[in-house]
Amino acid sequence: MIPNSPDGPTQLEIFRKMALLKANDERSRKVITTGRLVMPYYSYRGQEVIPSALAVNLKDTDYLCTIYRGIHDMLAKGLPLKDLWAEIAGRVDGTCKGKGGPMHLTDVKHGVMVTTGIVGASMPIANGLAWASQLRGEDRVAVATFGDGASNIGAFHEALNLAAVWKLPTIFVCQNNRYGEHTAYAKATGAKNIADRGLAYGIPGVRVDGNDPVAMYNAAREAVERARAGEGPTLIEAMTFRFHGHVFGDKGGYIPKEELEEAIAADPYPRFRAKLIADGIATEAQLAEIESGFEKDLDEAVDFALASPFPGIEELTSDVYGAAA
Amino acid sequence: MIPNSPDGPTQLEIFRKMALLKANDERSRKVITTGRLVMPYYSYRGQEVIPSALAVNLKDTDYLCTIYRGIHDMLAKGLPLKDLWAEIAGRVDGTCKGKGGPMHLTDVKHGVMVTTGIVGASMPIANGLAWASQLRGEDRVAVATFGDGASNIGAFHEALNLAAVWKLPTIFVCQNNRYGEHTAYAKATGAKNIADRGLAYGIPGVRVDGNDPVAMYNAAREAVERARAGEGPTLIEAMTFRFHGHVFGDKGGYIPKEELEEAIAADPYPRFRAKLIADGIATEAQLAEIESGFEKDLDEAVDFALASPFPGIEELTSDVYGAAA
Amino acid sequence: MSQEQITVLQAYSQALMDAMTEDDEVIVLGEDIADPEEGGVVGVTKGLSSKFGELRVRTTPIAEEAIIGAAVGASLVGFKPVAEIMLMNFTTVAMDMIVNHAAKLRYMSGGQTHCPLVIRTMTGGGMSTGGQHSDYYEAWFAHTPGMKVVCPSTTEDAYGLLRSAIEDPDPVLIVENLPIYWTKGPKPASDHRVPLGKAKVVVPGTDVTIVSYSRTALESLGALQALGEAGISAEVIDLRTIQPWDQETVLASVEKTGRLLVAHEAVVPFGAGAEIAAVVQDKLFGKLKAPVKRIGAPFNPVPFSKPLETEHVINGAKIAEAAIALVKG
Amino acid sequence: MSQEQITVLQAYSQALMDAMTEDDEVIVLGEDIADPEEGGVVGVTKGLSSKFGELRVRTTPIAEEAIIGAAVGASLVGFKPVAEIMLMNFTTVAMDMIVNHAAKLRYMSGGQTHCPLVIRTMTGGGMSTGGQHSDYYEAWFAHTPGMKVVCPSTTEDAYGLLRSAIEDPDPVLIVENLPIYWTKGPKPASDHRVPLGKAKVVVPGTDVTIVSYSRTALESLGALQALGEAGISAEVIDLRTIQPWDQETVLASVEKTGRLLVAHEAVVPFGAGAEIAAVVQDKLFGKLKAPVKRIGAPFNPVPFSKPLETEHVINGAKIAEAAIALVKG
Ligand SMILES: Cc1ncc(C[n+]2csc(CCOP(=O)(O)OP(=O)(O)O)c2C)c(N)n1
Ligand SMILES: Cc1ncc(C[n+]2csc(CCOP(=O)(O)OP(=O)(O)O)c2C)c(N)n1
Ligand SMILES: [Mg+2]
Ligand SMILES: [Mg+2]
Repeated sequence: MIPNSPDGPTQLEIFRKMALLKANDERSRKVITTGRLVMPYYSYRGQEVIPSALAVNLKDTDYLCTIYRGIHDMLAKGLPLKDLWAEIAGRVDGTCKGKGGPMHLTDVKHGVMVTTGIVGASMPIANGLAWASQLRGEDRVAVATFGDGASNIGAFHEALNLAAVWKLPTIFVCQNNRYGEHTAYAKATGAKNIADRGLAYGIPGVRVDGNDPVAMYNAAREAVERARAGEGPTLIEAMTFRFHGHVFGDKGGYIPKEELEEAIAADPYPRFRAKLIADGIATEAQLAEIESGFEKDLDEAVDFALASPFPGIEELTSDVYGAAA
Repeated sequence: MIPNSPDGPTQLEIFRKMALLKANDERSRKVITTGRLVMPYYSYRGQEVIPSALAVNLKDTDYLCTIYRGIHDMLAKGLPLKDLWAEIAGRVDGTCKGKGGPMHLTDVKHGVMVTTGIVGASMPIANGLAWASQLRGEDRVAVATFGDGASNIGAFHEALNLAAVWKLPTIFVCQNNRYGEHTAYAKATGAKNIADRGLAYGIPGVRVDGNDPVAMYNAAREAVERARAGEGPTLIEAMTFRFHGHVFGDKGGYIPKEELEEAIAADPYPRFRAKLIADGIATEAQLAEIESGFEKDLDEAVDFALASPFPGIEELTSDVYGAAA
Repeated sequence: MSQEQITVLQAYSQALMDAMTEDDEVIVLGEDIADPEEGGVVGVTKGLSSKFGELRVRTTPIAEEAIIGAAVGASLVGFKPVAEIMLMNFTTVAMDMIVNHAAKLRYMSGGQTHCPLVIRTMTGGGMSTGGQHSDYYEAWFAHTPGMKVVCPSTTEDAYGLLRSAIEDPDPVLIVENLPIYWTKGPKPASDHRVPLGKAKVVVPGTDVTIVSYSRTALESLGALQALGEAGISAEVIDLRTIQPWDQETVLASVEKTGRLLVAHEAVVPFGAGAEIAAVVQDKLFGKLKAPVKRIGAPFNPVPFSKPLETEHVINGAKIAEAAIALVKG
Repeated sequence: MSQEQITVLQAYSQALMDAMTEDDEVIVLGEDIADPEEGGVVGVTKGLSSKFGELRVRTTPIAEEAIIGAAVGASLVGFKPVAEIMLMNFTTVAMDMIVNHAAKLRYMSGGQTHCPLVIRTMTGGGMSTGGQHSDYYEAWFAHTPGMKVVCPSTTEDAYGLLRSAIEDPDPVLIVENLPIYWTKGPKPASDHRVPLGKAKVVVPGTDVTIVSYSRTALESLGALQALGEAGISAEVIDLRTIQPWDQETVLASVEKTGRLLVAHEAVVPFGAGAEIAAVVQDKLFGKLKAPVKRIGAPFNPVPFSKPLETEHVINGAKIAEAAIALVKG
């Protein structure tokens, strides 16, 4: 772990991303609740710190493979709000012309290469992107995000082992929110900590408070530097919690009341917001302005999305195959 | 590790199994070389200690799931020579009426439940047998044997994790012969030792000299006792070597000459044989008699097999489905 | 059979409850299936673990190979595991255990062992879940010797086929359509069974035979009004079992009507409809008034965008249109 | 094309060697494929890593999901990976990466990305390898939108199809038959290509069309003498590509002969032959002199015992018998 913490501007940038992510999640649930959009939605509220503190260590040219619960990862990586909203609304102005939807967003411009709905699948594919970087002698890294439950599926094991023996610049970011759908961590996972699994591949396994922007920043930075330096992959287990159940509509009845209350009481967003003010990194007014700015952007993005046309019927059968060389 | 070593009779029993296995392997290669039988054959010569020292801790009622390189495992578990030879000769008197062959032997009477040709597949199935034992409140254990290369495939990970969280009486015996087909251990495996992977599931991971009958016996005994006592699974990494390449015909050109010579010089069979005599556990004459006895048994088994008829053509389409209840 | 109404979902639940009550060797496993996990993501297994305990009704990690492997192992020694693979697309991470093991162990062991297990899985388009959550792969498993495949569409078939599948000595894949879980029908009695391999003539007719299954069987009924208005009398057959499928019933019907339309939700090319068409054109050569026609999804992945998904998924209107074209030529 | 003779195995090797020489973005991965591991278990990739280095020609752990995943990822950014899955039965542990990802990413991304990768796999009966090492699953992949599937049978097709597959912008599964690796044929020139989706009329004929592929295409030729003696003129078509398959060539032939026999090594029910039969009976309704017939393996796993395996695997004699029955019957 690198001791020195991120400087003020970096912390502010992390907060800016967190604010964007939080505002987007709240808007998403509102839009669904009010019936303006119908889609399966996997809220990431409570997990904003992880991709925010990670993304400030990444470039547009770095690769991201994420999952159905990954809109926070993509926004932090740079996916524009309008492209996002048009896509999740199934409109032609979406990144995937509406054909991918919320579980399958791709935005090559910002390195969002794959979003998968299959547990574990983000990892083996990220390795291929990392191999490409190695082949081209670039310093690009490939980030695979996934959940705690995903660390128990075969793809996790095969991918981490391959990354280790190939010394790939892949960063495996496990967002441990303590539940896989309705199943609690301990009921599904033999390891005391997922980070312990690094040893099984001879790679660093780092367990970090994923709700602490400074700790997460440092863990991410070290992993990214190792990867860029050709020192191989890192497994990061970032501890966090999802506030709104697995998928929109899930009441989370399987979560002990106290556990949920504690987690929400420890919401990293207001904590970090207060810290920035206390540390004199930003004023209440500045932060409020950032937040209201995103509300405006979201108003525009949602309107833009709902005003965008649906793809024409010819899109149903296009993009299945390319034109043979 | 249990300090006290197996008593004389037990050591002699281990030797008896080793002698049977070694004689059977040599006969198998001879029969193929002389063209009396055609089959894919995966020699286990050099690995005899592992199943022999394991099997003396098992009962017929314990379950075994093994692999294409598993005839040593089956013989040690009790599979009769005639049933084996008739099967690998594809004859109707074989355990599977000749329909399974050398890669797919089953012998329910002696607990040989599954032999698979798919790397990794022995492990998830062994868990089901262990679960059955749990459900019936029995003290039966299920043993899954597999190779070092198999420890890198998804099924290994999923099976060990499930066994851990379900506290199953499954014993995972990795026969680490340093190569997976033509690929050396380090080129395929991120872990320094496969035993280290036990930590990834919160279960004991034991690394043992699989060519030392006493060490292997103690490791197996402890794992079996834990399993019978309901204390859950154990991962055993038994270090060994295969003397004759991956499959019959493989000249092993990818194995450094010195490595092979060293391994063969350290052949556990003559070493253990000498030890038994030195320790006064048996005389040269007794051991020679055991060995010649198996040669006779093998003469009979091979003749029996080759005299047994091939299955009738009606067997081609039978055993696909059972008679609906 | 009582006339109390239940949903298809409740029919599956009831079948599991009754089977476990009657036979201690019926066990259930899958992701989130026990009651501490709310009895499954849609609740089919709700109540089972509370009644039978978490040793017999066991929530698993997200590890489909481990799930099917455990089912295979337990089935080898007499248990009757019912394994849930949440969605059919996720069978892709368990294919080895299903195809190389569950389906083959009876044969490879020369009959010494066999796998009386059931794999329950769910799928079906129209829920805006995008490209990886609603595919139909029944043709893959029907192409696999040793497997049986059933696709219920009603409460009675859901109950009767699942009970028969659990009692069957071989591995049975039961494909449950998600969108119709909440449709209602009569509550079957606990002795109700539907034999595997038997199709059902749902509506008799004379001009054209429509063979379908799963939700598509209901869509075929939805086509009847339009067909009636077009003066066409259609015989609707719910195939129910895809492997082994009921050639006798289908051939008898097509021999009578002289025309066959096979409709399913899967993509048409190399789909289950191809096998049915291939057999019918052979057995009834010279007796057909028109070629066997097939209708299903176009040959592309499932799109997210609503209008595209709606166009992608087969429905009654498309079936009616195809049947009219087939009869009117 | 030079008349130097090489084996089918050498044709695949040469295709990889030439493709890697001409295009730096062609990369190869799989188990044991690099030269320290002897260039693959049968040696198809021998020499590649020595020439192009172990970063471009990379031996992998035994982890097929990781193999295809790495191929998918590298293909997304312009590389043309050729991944080897040693045997077709082992595709069962990589189905998710192939079906849910390689085949769908172009579509789900709205065309932003695509997967120009090749999966080489080997299979084929007759080698006494038992129930898990010689199955044909081409029908599964042909049923998967986004996938292409090819099955070469000669040195020229092995070379030409593999080169075309590598140059193709989409995922192509190339099924290599193991028993015919050592058969010989002309050595193709480095500019030789065989377009995907084009069948080949190997022998013209008038009484019956025999459509087959992979080793079975050679067995069909083996049937010609018996057919000739029976006074039957057979037109033999090597389909070569299963997805997309060449309807034009097949339909033109069957329109001429009036009879079609589809032969493949896979089990018949729900096999690729069903699709061909279904299309032909539709497009040529009323023009057929006999029903479309299919021949292949019986519906059981592959047995080990030699006489059973021999009976299980399709051969020229069985094809001749079926074709004679079709014409005379
Ligand atoms: C192979 C596979 N099995 C099951 C599922 C169904 N599923 C979707 S999300 C999920 C839970 C994943 O939990 P975790 O990995 O912890 O990620 P989280 O949702 O908590 O972010 C499951 C079981 C799936 N998508 N893919
Ligand atoms: C899923 C799968 N991939 C590849 C193979 C081909 N294969 C058969 S044995 C083998 C090597 C296995 O090595 P290891 O696990 O160390 O066992 P060993 O043969 O050394 O005893 C491979 C790659 C297979 N049978 N199954
Ligand atoms: Mg989670
Ligand atoms: Mg090995």
